[in-house]
Amino acid sequence: MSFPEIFAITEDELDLNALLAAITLDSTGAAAIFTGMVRGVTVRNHPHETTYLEYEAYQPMAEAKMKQVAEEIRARWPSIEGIAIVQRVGRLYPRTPTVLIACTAAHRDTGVFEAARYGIDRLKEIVPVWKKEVGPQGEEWVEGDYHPRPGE
Amino acid sequence: MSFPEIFAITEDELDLNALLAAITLDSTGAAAIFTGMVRGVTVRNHPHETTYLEYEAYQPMAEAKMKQVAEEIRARWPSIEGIAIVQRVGRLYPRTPTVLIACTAAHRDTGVFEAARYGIDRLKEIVPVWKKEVGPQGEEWVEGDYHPRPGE
Amino acid sequence: MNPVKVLFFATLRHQAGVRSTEIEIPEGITVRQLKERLVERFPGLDWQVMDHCLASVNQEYCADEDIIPPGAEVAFFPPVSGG
Amino acid sequence: MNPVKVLFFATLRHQAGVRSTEIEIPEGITVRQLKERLVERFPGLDWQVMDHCLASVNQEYCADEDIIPPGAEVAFFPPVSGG
Repeated sequence: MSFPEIFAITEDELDLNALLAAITLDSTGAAAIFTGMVRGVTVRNHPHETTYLEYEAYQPMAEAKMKQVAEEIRARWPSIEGIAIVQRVGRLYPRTPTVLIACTAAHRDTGVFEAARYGIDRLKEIVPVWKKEVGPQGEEWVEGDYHPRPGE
Repeated sequence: MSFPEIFAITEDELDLNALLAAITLDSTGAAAIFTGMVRGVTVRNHPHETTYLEYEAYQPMAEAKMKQVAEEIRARWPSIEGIAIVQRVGRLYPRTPTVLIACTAAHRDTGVFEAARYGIDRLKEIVPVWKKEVGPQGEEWVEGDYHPRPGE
Repeated sequence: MNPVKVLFFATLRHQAGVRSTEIEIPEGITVRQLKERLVERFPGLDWQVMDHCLASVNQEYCADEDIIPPGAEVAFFPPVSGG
Repeated sequence: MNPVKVLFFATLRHQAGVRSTEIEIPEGITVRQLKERLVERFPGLDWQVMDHCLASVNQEYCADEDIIPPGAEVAFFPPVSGG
């Protein structure tokens, strides 16, 4: 039996309804979905305002690394059924969903929440996507702080 | 400052995109969403097939108890911004999302996942909604096993 | 006398054969005493089920010993199974 | 000689002034040696930045010491910041 998977870099709006339907099986009873949005106002660490974010991706490698994240999820939580990992790119304004990680399973107590959490954490470590932040103070590339090991 | 909240018993399709947008603020950077779906095929415990579920609710009390669940969430995870709790009722077929708990916050590491998990667990304890399961073997009301304390 | 509105849900609605009813009860009687009167009025209601069901008074969970206030809305139902 | 395709992303793309380039390199040279050649070819590329950036060969993360295979696609970029 093979489970539905979606890995995508896209310029289109994230459609949660369609993505959820695409990873729902007859045996599915639960889904955990994480979405990130552009914050217009940030308070923590360095308080600032954001006019928009400009995302870019190394698309084929990004989609391959999303698949790797999904494999890592399945190795840790074997009861996961469907997995969707989608990163939107381009110019994105505050309140816009930018990324989605969704995991489905028969029941809610076998790892869907943990799997979705793991998915977004790993995406932010190894999936080659970058964002430039543009605001009243000017523009600046945001840099992560994770250095993947060779082959990771 | 008041945060957006949605508590609803509805016969309409759950629109995740609209619900997420309704609980997203300029300061929001993360959302965790749980949805439950009708399972057509159940393997765990008593394996069986389901043709459809028929949900009913004690609507005003259900919406009041959803509000109470949200208050419990805010007491535990004060960084939560928006909360949506929606239960769909009526006759619902396999693969159909039946319930949604969504929580937003500025960041993903201050409790959004835990809050959504707590929300669905509590909904299944105290929100007065029932379902009748109809399948090849006949029909049967599903009963929970939680007995709320007076005033809970 | 004290008029109260009674609601039944799920299996209890099925047993009672009605979703709701109005009933006049003496002031000061308890939820348990109301249950007894309802079992008399609705022969389909199973005492074992009524004895162990959940009950709410004015949309708050209540105990069998609670006194029913005038004009209350009282509901009887099985442990919830939403989601 | 070994033709490789080189890609730059984010700040490195900005510094190089191009998204991609084709370059002929001797067989057997390492990722680090390619970085040195690129810094010569693209004056805007900062050696400190190239020295500490991430690199991939054929879409797998690699080390500075890795030998670049013929026809490889090699990318250079800062630590990722998606989400």
